[in-house]
Amino acid sequence: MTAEQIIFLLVAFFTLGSGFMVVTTRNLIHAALWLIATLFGVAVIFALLDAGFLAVVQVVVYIGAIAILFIFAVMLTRKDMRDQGPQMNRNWWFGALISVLTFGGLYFLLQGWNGLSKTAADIPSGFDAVGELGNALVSPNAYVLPFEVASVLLVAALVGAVYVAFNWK
Amino acid sequence: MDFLQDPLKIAADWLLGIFTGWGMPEIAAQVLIGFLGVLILLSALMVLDIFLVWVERKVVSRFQDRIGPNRVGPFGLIQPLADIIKLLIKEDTTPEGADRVVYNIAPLLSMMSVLILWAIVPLAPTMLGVDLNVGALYLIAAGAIGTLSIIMAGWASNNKYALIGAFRQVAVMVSFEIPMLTVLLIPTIFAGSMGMSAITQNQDIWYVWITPLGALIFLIAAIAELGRAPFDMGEAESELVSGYNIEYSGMKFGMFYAGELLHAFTFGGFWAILFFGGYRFFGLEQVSAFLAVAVVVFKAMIGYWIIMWIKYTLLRIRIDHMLAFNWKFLTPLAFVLLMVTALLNALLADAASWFYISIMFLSNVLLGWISLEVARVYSRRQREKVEGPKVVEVAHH
Amino acid sequence: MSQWLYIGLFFVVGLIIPIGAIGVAWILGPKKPNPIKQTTYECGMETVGDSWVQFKAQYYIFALVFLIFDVETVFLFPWAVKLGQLGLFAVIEGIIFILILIVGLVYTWRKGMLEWA
Amino acid sequence: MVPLSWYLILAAALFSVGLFGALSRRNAVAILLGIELMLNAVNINLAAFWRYGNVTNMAGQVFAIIVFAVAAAEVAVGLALVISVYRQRNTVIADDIDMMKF
Repeated sequence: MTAEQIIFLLVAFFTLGSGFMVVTTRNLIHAALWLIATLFGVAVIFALLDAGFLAVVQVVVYIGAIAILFIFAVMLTRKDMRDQGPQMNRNWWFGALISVLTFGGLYFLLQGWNGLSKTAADIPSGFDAVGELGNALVSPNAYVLPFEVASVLLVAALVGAVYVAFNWK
Repeated sequence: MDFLQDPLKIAADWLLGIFTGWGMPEIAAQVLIGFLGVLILLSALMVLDIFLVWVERKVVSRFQDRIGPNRVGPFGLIQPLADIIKLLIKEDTTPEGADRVVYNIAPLLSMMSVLILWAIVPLAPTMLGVDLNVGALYLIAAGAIGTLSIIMAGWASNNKYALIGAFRQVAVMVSFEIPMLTVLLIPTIFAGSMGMSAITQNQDIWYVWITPLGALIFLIAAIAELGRAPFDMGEAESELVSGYNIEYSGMKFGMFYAGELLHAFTFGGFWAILFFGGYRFFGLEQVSAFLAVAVVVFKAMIGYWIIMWIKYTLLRIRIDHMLAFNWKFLTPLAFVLLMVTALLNALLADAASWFYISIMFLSNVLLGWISLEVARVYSRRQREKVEGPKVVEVAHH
Repeated sequence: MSQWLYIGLFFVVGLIIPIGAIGVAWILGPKKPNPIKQTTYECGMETVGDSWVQFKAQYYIFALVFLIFDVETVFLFPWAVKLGQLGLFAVIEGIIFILILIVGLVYTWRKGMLEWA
Repeated sequence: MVPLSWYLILAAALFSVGLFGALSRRNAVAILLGIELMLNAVNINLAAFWRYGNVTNMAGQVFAIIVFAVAAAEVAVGLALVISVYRQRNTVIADDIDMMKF
């Protein structure tokens, strides 16, 4: 077993463990903090995959913005709900069953696929992933449309969220 | 002269020889050397941090026409050591009802978020931790961890002041992150890379000459990110006592305090790297790596001094004004600046360099002037809307 | 990969240093807790009620606006890296992108969401 | 070298954990937390396929970035809905939110 594999396993167990805490912790703020731990684990996974840009964006966007928004939302909706009472709904066993089945099904599918033991080729030296990403995002015969549409999507989300949540006037 | 040029590599090779001589596998030796290097760098920073306490106290007392610490040691230089001994032997209390785990993790994250920034600081052409090609975003990512530590501290302390302070601080920090991100794009455009090393190498002409407005916006956003006056609403001591760190005592408080000082110094350094050429100073960096380090530390010190100067000169701004200033003035201005810079940069790609620089400089000055005029007209109209007696707002000291 | 190993080392050492400092303080410092010492600090006043203050919705709005702008600005970084080699067309694309963003900001402003209600 | 299967199994497991959270939690905010986990699992897959496929083809990373944008939009609107419901009904329990029923 190589050092990289050991690092991967440690990070994977950390990520999964904190992911499990996210869905089982009673205290919602703790759940949000565990979510941050999970997201950080995923960022390390991105770094292991040589996707440096994704790793940093994961921290900036998820930990810096989405998690903060979650914590604020929990605080905003918590006035009379002190995280008491059951945190799981009546059919939680059903959800557990479905998720176990999903994992089993995915695992089964992966077993039958022959590309699984593939190992990664080395990144060509001088390959600038961020620059390539920039090329791909603005090149008309690549992803310029998704790039602009993402901007529209986000503005639509902003307008919608502001309208839905805070339409006092 | 080799040692003067690249001391790190020579030291590392020397250590590698020793370690492998002991029968250590080469990979492990490399990791150990890296670990030692990081440990030495960060320990040196902590020592510098102790010195910064003295600098800060001395400078503020000169601003306020006092002498400052002068009893312990020459010029009071030993004073911060005495402070540290005090912090070390103080009792560390935890308030009842605190969320112990989160409460104890918060100061660690606060300090860590500052220390990890030094991974990407180019100290000399041959001396830098990691030449990360996503450096500019890494800067923001470390800031995100700092934001997180503040909200954790405020929430876990089980104290109203701490919670209010944390909310305010986080609202300000995240808001000013947008103009900061936007102006970070400008050196990225010029250098064609997000790496701090590439940005430094590309500054044959300091970027402050081609984007003075960007440098100014970065400084303002950095001060807000630091939570320093005039943007220190989060710890407004006249109403919130101390803000998010109110319940912390002893060394845990020391971590927040030292983190804040080192953070200010670090942002002074990043200001120098992004806009003032980093370690470059008339070819001095070519002579020796040690001179380059001296240059970058000197520039960072000047940046730190400017941040202090602003802190001890201006009054605290009310939180609604602060956020309005960001969202209604600084953010649109940063976006317009980014668009103008990108456009001019493309249009003048083939122009002579003196022409390019002067057009860039003039466009920045013009944009700054126009935005100030627009803000003046807008605020005059807003003021006319408010009828009745003139409202005088009193800022707290 | 090895780059990220060094970043990881910075994270580890960045944690070890404050843990060490706090640990030394924990060993050296006295430990004599009593109930008065551990009460919530409010400048000597006794705490009234719960520390759970009503959260002002305004903070949430700023966080929301921040989230959208954060993601959009991050999108622009790959664009900025390649801008020098891409020519005018790419610049126009980026400017359209930013203009769409500004529309969102103007909407929020017009709705009065940026006021401290 | 880590084989591709490890990443895919990790992603599948994370997806299942998120699915469990989304299906079983009562609190609407917690349901959104579960959905975030699922989106992250997808991103691991995208990044892994980028790395183990043809590296010069940036499709994997581009899609991962689009997923970031979608996640941000989802959180913004989702939490806005939760807050809106909370303002009207004073609850964030998903079972009690039944305004769409006649």
